[in-house]
Parts: sequence; C-alpha cells; structure tokens
Amino acid sequence: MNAAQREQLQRSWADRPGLVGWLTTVDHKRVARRYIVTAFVFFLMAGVLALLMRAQLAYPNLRLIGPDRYNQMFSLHGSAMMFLFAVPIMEAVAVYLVPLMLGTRNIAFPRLNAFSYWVYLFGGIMIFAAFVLDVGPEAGWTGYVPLSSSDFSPGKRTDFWAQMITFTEVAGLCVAVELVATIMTQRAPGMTLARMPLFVWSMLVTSLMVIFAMPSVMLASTFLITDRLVGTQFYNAAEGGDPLLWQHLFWFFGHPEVYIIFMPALGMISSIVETFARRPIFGYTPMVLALVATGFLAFGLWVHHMFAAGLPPLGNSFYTAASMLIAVPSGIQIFCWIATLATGRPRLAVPLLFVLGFFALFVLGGLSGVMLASVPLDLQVHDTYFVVAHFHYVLIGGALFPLLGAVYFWFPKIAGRLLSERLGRWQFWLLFAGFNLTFFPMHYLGLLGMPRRVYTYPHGLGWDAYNLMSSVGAYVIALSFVLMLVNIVRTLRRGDAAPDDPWQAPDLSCATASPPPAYNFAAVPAVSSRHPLWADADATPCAELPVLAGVRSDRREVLLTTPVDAAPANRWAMPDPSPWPLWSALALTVVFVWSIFDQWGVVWGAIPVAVAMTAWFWPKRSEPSLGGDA
Amino acid sequence: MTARAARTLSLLLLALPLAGCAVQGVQSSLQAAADQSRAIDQVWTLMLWVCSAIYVAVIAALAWAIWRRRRAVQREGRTRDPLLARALAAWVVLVVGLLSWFVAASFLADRRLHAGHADLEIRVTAKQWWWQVEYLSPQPDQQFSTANELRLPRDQTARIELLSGDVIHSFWVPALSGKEDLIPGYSNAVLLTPRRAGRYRGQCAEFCGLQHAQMALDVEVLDAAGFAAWRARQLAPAPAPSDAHALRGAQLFLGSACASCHAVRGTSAASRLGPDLTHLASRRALAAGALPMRREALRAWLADPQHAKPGNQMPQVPLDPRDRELLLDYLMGLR
Amino acid sequence: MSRAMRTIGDVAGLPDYAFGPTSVGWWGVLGFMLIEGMGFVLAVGAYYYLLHNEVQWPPNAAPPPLGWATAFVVLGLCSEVPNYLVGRMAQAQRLQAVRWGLILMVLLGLLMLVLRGFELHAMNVRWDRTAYGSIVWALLVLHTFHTITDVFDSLVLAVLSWRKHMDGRRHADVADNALYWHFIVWSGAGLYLVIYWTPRWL
Amino acid sequence: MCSRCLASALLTVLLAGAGGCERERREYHSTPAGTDARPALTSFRPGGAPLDAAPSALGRHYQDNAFHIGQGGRLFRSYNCNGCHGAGGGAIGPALMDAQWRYGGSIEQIHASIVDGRPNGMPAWRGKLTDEQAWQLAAYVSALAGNVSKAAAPSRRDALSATPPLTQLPAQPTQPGDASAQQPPPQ
Repeated sequence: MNAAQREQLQRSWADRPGLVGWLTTVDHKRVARRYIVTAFVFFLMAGVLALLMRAQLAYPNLRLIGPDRYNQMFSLHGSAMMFLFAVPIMEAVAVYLVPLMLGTRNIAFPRLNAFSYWVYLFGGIMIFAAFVLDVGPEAGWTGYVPLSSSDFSPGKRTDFWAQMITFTEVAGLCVAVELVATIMTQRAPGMTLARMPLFVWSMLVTSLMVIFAMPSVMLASTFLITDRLVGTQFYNAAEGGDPLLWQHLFWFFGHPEVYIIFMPALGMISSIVETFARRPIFGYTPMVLALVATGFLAFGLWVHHMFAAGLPPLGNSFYTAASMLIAVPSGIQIFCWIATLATGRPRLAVPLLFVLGFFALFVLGGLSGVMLASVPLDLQVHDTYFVVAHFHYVLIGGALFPLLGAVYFWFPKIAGRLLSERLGRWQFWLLFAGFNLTFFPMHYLGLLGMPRRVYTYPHGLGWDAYNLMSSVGAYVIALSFVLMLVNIVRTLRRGDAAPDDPWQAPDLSCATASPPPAYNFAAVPAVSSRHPLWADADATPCAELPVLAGVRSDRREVLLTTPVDAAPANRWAMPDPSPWPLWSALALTVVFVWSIFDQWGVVWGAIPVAVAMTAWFWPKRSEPSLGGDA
Repeated sequence: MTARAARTLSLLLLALPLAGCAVQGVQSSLQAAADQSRAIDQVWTLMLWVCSAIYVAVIAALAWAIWRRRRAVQREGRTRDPLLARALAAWVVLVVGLLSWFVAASFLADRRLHAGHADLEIRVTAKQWWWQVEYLSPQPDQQFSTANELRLPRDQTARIELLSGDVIHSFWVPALSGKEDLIPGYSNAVLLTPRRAGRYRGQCAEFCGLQHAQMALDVEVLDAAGFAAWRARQLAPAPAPSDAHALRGAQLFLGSACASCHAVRGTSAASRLGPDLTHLASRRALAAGALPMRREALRAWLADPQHAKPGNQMPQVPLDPRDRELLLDYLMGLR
Repeated sequence: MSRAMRTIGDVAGLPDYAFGPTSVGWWGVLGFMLIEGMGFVLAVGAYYYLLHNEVQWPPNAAPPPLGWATAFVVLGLCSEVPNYLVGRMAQAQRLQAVRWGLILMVLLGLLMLVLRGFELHAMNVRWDRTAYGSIVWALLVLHTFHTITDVFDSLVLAVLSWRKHMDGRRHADVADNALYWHFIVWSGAGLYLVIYWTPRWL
Repeated sequence: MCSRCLASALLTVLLAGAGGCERERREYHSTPAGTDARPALTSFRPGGAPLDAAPSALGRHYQDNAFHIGQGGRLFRSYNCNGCHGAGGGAIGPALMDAQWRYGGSIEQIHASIVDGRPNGMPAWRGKLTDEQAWQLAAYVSALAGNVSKAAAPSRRDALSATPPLTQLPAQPTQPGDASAQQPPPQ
C-alpha cells in the first residue's frame, strides 16, 4: 500500500468540508460519535431530573416540587433514560466499533445510519422541549392506560410521549437492521461466525432482539395515540378493549428492552476482560450460547411485570420458572469471566475496575431479580422502592458501569488521546460509593412499604433516614460525572496521544490508527483466528497483519463476504455523503408532530417524506449505481 | 488497599439487611401479621439467605481471581481447561438446583395466598385518590360503606373484592399480604387472615395520577368483640346534630355543594361521588391519610383542600369562616 | 500503522454486485420484513386477545363483507406470477423484461390499492365503535400502508429502469423489491384469513 | 459541537411554542374567580349593537385549558347531566352537540345557563357547584359543540362511548337561536 493509494483512499472517503460536510456525512465514526455525545447529553439532562426528584424526597412532606411537575419529571427521567440514553448509546458504540472490529470501511446502509441519528436527535429535542413547555409525559415511562388515556391525561402530554417512542424506535430499528446487515456481509475474510469477537456477537443478538421487540411498543403506542386522537377503543374496557392489552404489548417489548440494554454491555465486558486478563476468554462457545439463550428467554417472561394484575396463578408460576431460568446464562457468563481473570494475568486499569464494579453491583441486582421472579415475593415488593433499587442495580451496575469502562477503554481509539487514569479511579470510587449510597437503602424502603412514583411521603414510617441517605448519594453520583467531564475536557485539550493499540487488545479495531482514518483500513485485513492481533494464547501482539489487495480505492468500496464462512464474495460500492437523510428525518419529524394534532397530518405530511426519500435513493448522474442503496 | 476497601464495603452492605429488620413500621412487609404475609415472608427469608451466600461466594471468587498469587510462568492461559470446564458444569447444576428450589418454594407460598374460605366479604373500590370500602352481607340491612379505613376481625379470613372506579390502582397492606391491582373492567380479590391485632397502613401501589402519593388506607385488626362493636356502630345512621351550632352546620352541609358529592346516612345527602361521611369523626385520618382527623386539620382541609393534597377532586367551597365553624361542629359530631 | 501488512491475496477479480444473502440490500429487505412481519404478528395477537373478551365475535355486527377483500387477495396471489418472473429476469439481468415487468407490477399494485379502497369503504364497522372495529381497521390500514410503500418503490424502480443505465446493482434492487412484494402478498393473505374468516369459522 | 446545535434548536422550539403552557396546566390551585355579570342572550338590544361573540378572558381561560375541559367532562358524568342531555345528544333536555342554542352557545352563556338554570327543566346549580366547577362544565359543553381548540379537546371516553371523540367534531355556531321554539327531543 503506497502513499498515493492512501491519498486516493482519503479523497474517496473524505466528507465535504465545513458545515455541509457535517450535515451530510455518512461516516459511521462521525455519526456514532455524535450519537454518543447526544446520548450523554440526554443522560445528563435526565440525571438532573433525578437530582431534583431526590431533592424533593430528601425529607418527608417537602414542598419543593408539586405533584404535577414531579410526575412529569419521573416520567421523563425513565423515558429519557430508556429510550434516549440506554438503547441509543449501546447502539451508537456498536455503530462505531462493529465495522472496525469486522475490519471493514463503513457500516452497511450508511445513509440510513445518518437518518437514524437525525430522527433520534429530533425526537429527543421534541420531548425535552415539550417538557419545558409543560407538555411533558405524566403517566410514567410505562404509560399505563387508562391513566394515559384522554380521560385521565387530557391535553397533548401523552401524545408527545407516544410520538417520542415512535421517533426513537424508528431510529433504533434502523440501526439494528444496519448492524445485522453489516455483521452478516461485511466481516473480514476468514472471520467465520465462530471467530467473531464476543462484542460483535452480543450486538448481533441485541439487534435481532430489537427487531423482534420494538415493533411491539410501536404498535402499543400507535394504538394509544389513535385511542387519544381518533377515538379507537383498543384500551377501553367498556367497548371490548382491554387495559391489560397495553401492559402485554408494552412488556413484551419492555422486558427484552432490559436485555437489549444489558447485552451490549456483556460484549463490552468480554472485550475488556479479555484484554486486561491478557488471555483469550475462557469458554467462548458457552458465552455465545449464553448470549443467544438470553436473547430467546428474554421474550418469554414479560408477564412477571404483571403478577399483581390478577392473571391466572398457574400461568404466573410458569413465568416464575422462565424468569428464574434466565439466571442460568447470566451465571455461565459470570463464571467464564471470573475464570478468565483467574487464569490470566489481570492488569487493574480503569476499564477493568469498572468491570469489577459491574460484578459487585450486577450480581446483587441479578439476585434481587431472582427474588422478583417469585410470584409471592413480587406481590410484596412490586412497584416499591425495592424494584427501583433492583433495576438501577441491573441497569446502572449491569450496563452503565461496563459502558463507562468501555468509554475509558475505547476513548483513546475514538479521540486519539488517553484519559487520565488517576481521575478515572477517582470517578470510579465516587460513583461506586455514591451509587450504593443512593440505591442500596432503597431495598429497605421497598420492604418497609414505600411505593415508587410518590412525590412525597409522610413522616414516621421509618423511611426518613434511608431517603436522606439516598438523596445525598445521588449528589455524589453527580459529582463523579462532573469528574468524568473534567477528565474528558482535559484530555481533549492536552491528553497524551494514544498509540494504535493502547491496551494490546486482540480485535481488529486496534489494527488501525487512533483515531481511525475515514477509510478505517488501508487494506482489507484477513483473519484466521479469534484473536487476529494476538500471536498466541499469552496475548503476545502479532508483528504483522495479513491483508487482501484489490478493493478499489478510487471509490467507496468495501469487500463483502459470505454470511457464515466469511469467504470473499464481491466488492460493494458504498454511497456518498448526502443531505437527503437529514431532509427525510426533518420531513418525518413534521409528520410525527403534525399527527399529534391532526390525523390528516399523516397523509399530507407523507408527501414530503416520499419526495425526500426518493431523492435519497435516486442515483447520481455521474455514478449511476452509487446512490441506490441506503 | 483497594481490595480491603472493597471487601469491607461489601461486608457492610450485607450486614445492612439485618439492621433493617429492627425498624418498626405499620407499613412494613417485614412485620408480617397475617397468614398471607407470613407465607411470603418465609420465601423472603429463604431467598435472602441463599442469595446472600451466593453473592458472597461470587465476590470471594472474583477477589481470589484478581489477587491470587501467581507463579512466574503461567501454564494456564489456555482457552480449554478441563478442570474449569468441569467447574462450569458444576456451577450450572448448582444454579439450576437452587432456582428449582426457589420455584418450588414460591409456588407453594403462592398457593397459600389463594387458599382458605372467606368468613367476611368486603368490596374495595379505588378511585382517584381514595378508597371506597363496602362491607357486604347477604342481608341488605347489614351492609354499610365507609372510606379510607378497613377494619378486620382477627383470626378470620376476609375476602376483599377489588374494583376500580377510574384508573388502575393497587391494593397493598404490606403487613397483611402482597398487592393486587384494581383494574377497570376486571374484578380481582385478595384473602386476608390477620393473626395479630393492631394498626397497619396500606397504600396505593400502582401509579394513579397526581395524588398517588397520598392514597393511604388505614387498617386496623380488632378482636372479634371489638370488630362486632365497630360494625354495629357503622351500621347505625349518622348521629343527629347535638346542639344548635351543629344543627345549623347540618343545614349548611345539605344546602351547599358538600351534599352534591358526599353521603351522610340518615340525611338527604346520598351522593356517592366522594367518600361517605356518615361516621367521619370516628376515622383516624382525613383525605386518604393526608391529614390527621382533628378539628384544626379538618378546618384547614375545608378552607383549601388543594393545599394538603394538590390535585384532588374536592373543590374549594367558598364558605364564610363563621359558617365553616358551624359546619365543623356538625362534621366533628359524626362519630 | 504500526503493524506491517503482508498481502496474501487479491480480490479485484470479484464482481461488484451480488444477489441474495451476499448482498447488503437483501439483508436490509429481510430486516425490514422481519420488523413489519413482527408488527403483523403482534397485531394479529392483539386481535385474538380482544376476541377473548367478547362472548360474540364480531360484537353486535355481521362478519365483514367478503367481496372486495377476496378480490384483493386473489389479485395479489395472481400478481405473484409476474412478480416471481420479474425477480428471475432481474437476476438474469434481462433489461427489457425487467422494464415491462416492473410496469406491470406497478399497475397491478395500483389496482390492488383501488380494491383495498373499496374494501375499506365496504367495511361494516367503524374504528371508533368497538375494539373489534379498531383492530380490524388497524390491521387493514397497517397492511395498506406497506402496500403503498412497495408500490411506490416499484414505481421509482420502473422509472429508473427506463431512464438510467441499469447495471447489476440496480437489478439486485429489483430482485429485492420482488422479495418484498412476496411479503406484501402473503401477509395480506394471512390477514384476510384472520379478519374475514375468523368470524365465520368461529 | 453537537450539544451547541442541540441547545440552539431547543431555544428555537421554546420560543416558537410557548403556547403549550396555558393549554396543559393542571390548574387545581387558585383559578380566577368568576363574575356574576349576566351575559347577554340575544342580540336584540337598544341601539342594535352587535353581540360580542368572542368569549371573555375568563371564558377563554377555561375553554383553552385541557385540564379544565377534562374535569368538566368528569363533572358532566358525575352530576348526571347525561340523564337529560344524553351524553350531549339530547333527550329530555336539548342536544348540546348541534348548532341549536336556545340561550346562546358562548361559554359565558353556557355558564349562566348552568348556574341559574333555564325554564322547562334545567335546574339552577348555584350553590350545588362551586363557580370553578360551573366554568369547567361550561368548558366541557363548549367542547361537546366543537368550540374549543382541537389541541385541548378530549378524545373518546374511557367508558361506553355514546358520542364520537370530541376531537373529531365540527365546530358549531355559538349564536343563540329562538328560545321559544321547543323542538321535540330526538329519539
């Protein structure tokens, strides 16, 4: 590969300069970067809501925030954390890393990728703007009918919420399709399914789960909005509808959703453990089977969110068994990671520290989850602070800790600079302490009878001290994130430059520069083992990388391989940057917002969408065959 | 150093549950006072200890994995290791075994929640944001209705039929049993067999709107004689106003917006939109637990119902302060 | 790059398009078919869930009229023949056949939409009357929406096939479009059985 | 870079849509007190000045607020207005969803009809309702006639549905008709 070819590659893959380039880019790294930043901004905003709520709950009978505003706050906190942060950020990290780990130059359907980002951004802006305008969601992130129906939630609050779901699900589904297509066709030659990094496996399973779970919530929220707008009767018990239909549809999505958030984190942990234990992961095959089993089981236990709804007891017992069964694959994975660490040579860097935090918290959350799967016990602690504690242990401990580990792990790859280890350790310990201070007392609050979603509580029920602890803890958590921001800002200003392979990781993402050039890899890497950058099982880095020549550098071309064996099949030209994904997303935003106020908005608004999408797919005059795919 | 810190912290965290049991609470699931809550409590105890043991074991294994002494030359860094594979299999067997135990235990406990025949039928209808409680009987003259209070006889099984008047609520008295939702269009039920006399507190456990936080149910378990006496008092119509002030207050009550929503048995006020006030002054709380049942609290409540419980359905009825005192005289006499 | 690169092969001889599972577009179409298929499956699930709440189905109404709906499904099944052929012709890259085939498919699609319009007009229950009406309308509107998008996609491809140079990639698009039409037709047939024959066979 | 873009977009939306606040407020505290002024019911008046059809600020306050309309709907059912007006379709009392208004269809006039009652059966609710409740009811009746903003109107009820969702109704004129012309109740 000579310099001239590299220059040609650079020219073919470069974005247009300036603002136009910023708006039209289809580079998976740029899109993923802004996805990640946006998701963290939403995370911080939802986190501020949590701080306000904890302030209100610090003492009994406080009157800082009234019930109306408080209800909007916790509804938006939950909705934003689930729909605008947890799922998008996991998908965003995957959008960045999966093509790099597969050794390809861009994600499949890069324009769809850009489109999904814009849709997500506009949806998030819409719901937060609505909140500021007093049109925030008010029926909780679960939006149970009939509380969310027109009778009990008058006005447009719930409509905005339902459309926010539509926005984020459209975005999430697009990314899932891209990831599946990328993983199935763009793996480096030789990277059979059995040689894929576990992170890629986890994203494959996650994407398939997204594809099967998210239609459910889109259907549910569409039914809700038509109930509220044109008077359909889906959830009206008096006209043959059923309020429990909402709960079934919502939790058929809602339970897999938890695993959709958690599964990518498992992949991140595997990457981090493998790298910092300096040995190949123990039990690759059981790990993959555990991922797939979790994916399947996740669809069979939604009813455990409805044990108190009075469904037939025998059915409930079946869901108890199914819910407990999911502890088995999790147990297998925990075992394999610990075995890997025990038989490797662990190096306690910050990313691994976060993974150790994951063990301490997630195992606890998982065990309280096993408790919740038991019907009688769930009847006692369901919808109490015990559940609040449980899902924060699972989601923060199980997903956010690995994610932060991943931030420290891959930040050098993404930004080209090394984050400060010292600040990282401080952040970890502050977060760990603050987290436990906030959420551990909530277990007791639940057992002592405190229901969730209350804006205040009376004095004298034994809740006061635990609530105060919890509120103090919340601000410690906030402090830890301030440290993280400081760390990131300082590093971006004057951090140490990162080498290509800062941690001696085994996957292909470290076979290119940090940050990677627009074309990712100058030549297509060929793979013959699970750890293409390791020469042996002691994690000795390879000196050289086998590559294949012949993929054109004068246009955006990638190599496609067969779905199972990853044998080279054909070359494929990727589309150029385009403004049309942005225009399509804008047009779609108009449709969604218009439809909140008038059903005819769907019909008339569809015209600009169709025009924009046609323009997007229309081939350019110069390169007849390039515009055609997303 | 960090190792010790982590271990100390996890030990501390594990020690806390034991401390929690000492807290006395009228709304605590840890203070089981009925057959149903005791059945659940047994499952809880079992799971707490087994899960704690597993947690300690996993964390110990992790700590060992990180800080174990390593020989200079590692011979174990191989993907396949027969010993580890056998350990994995054993671990899976252990996990499956424990889970089966849990499933069996919860199945049996769940059966106990639904076993037993009802000595007493009560219908609870949840509305935004209060509880309508009706004591049912085959004889119509033995039925009565009250609000936000539930009194149960000790050692008898009460079957509580659960209905909703608007949105989904959840009936939950932690000391007596687990919760059950009240869903429009559905009729659910719970059985309660209290074994210890005393006062307990229940609260709506499913988010139901603005005042979900202040939708409490005052529960008292009485011995058989006490319950019979209470029941007899409740069956009686409201006592007649005792003095001229109260009489004037009764006229105000019946002539103003009050009677549009509230019923007082024995008078012409018979609306069922709001809580039945026949024996209001004998209750221990106002507005579903938002305020104590005292004259000054009732005065504040009448003056501005939206202050103590913002968003509730009681409107602010404009009343002259002197009239309000007369009304208070009447209401405080409804024992 | 820090690692030395060792070239072990050359892929310049490979084609720059493909049909089926080694093409990106095929996986995209498959993905969206799975999503939308899942939407149909769940909506049908909701239909049977609501059916359980009623003693009589449809509640207080006659079963929906068969005429236009049957015509829609029959025409759809007939369109499978040209659709299959268009797919084959695209794989064989026979441009003229693909051009005329696409036009035929667009016309058939438009005709089906007209039939669907009559079908909706003849529906004997309103969506805001009962939950039964709501779910029937939801299923039909959902399917109509997908049909419109595919007819529109066929139209765009037909115009492209006449106006622009058609290479292998564009033929692959046509093949993928044919794949999606299978989905439209067969999901439509399934929904027809659910909506029109469940009340009659029950 | 991205967050700056986000912030500016947010600001634009904020400036553009400050109208949401009024419509969505759950106004359970300190609502404006009503006046006892009697609204005119007919345009016959000395000097022949046309009737001011636009509702007063107070009327608009209730009419534009989704919460008040929703509460009015609750009261409408709670106080059994359906008993005579049949969910707005009319029975013993006149229909409330059509263009016929015997005593005027502006919210002030409806409020006056509720509070003071009308001949031939409409009881006076003064003293039985608080003034705020009367205004909420009047706002709901305006919604039944399609005379409130679509963005504030309620949709279908969560009960047996006797009427199409109010969001789908055409607006009816609010001018009073001939109060003496008693049309027979529809079947």
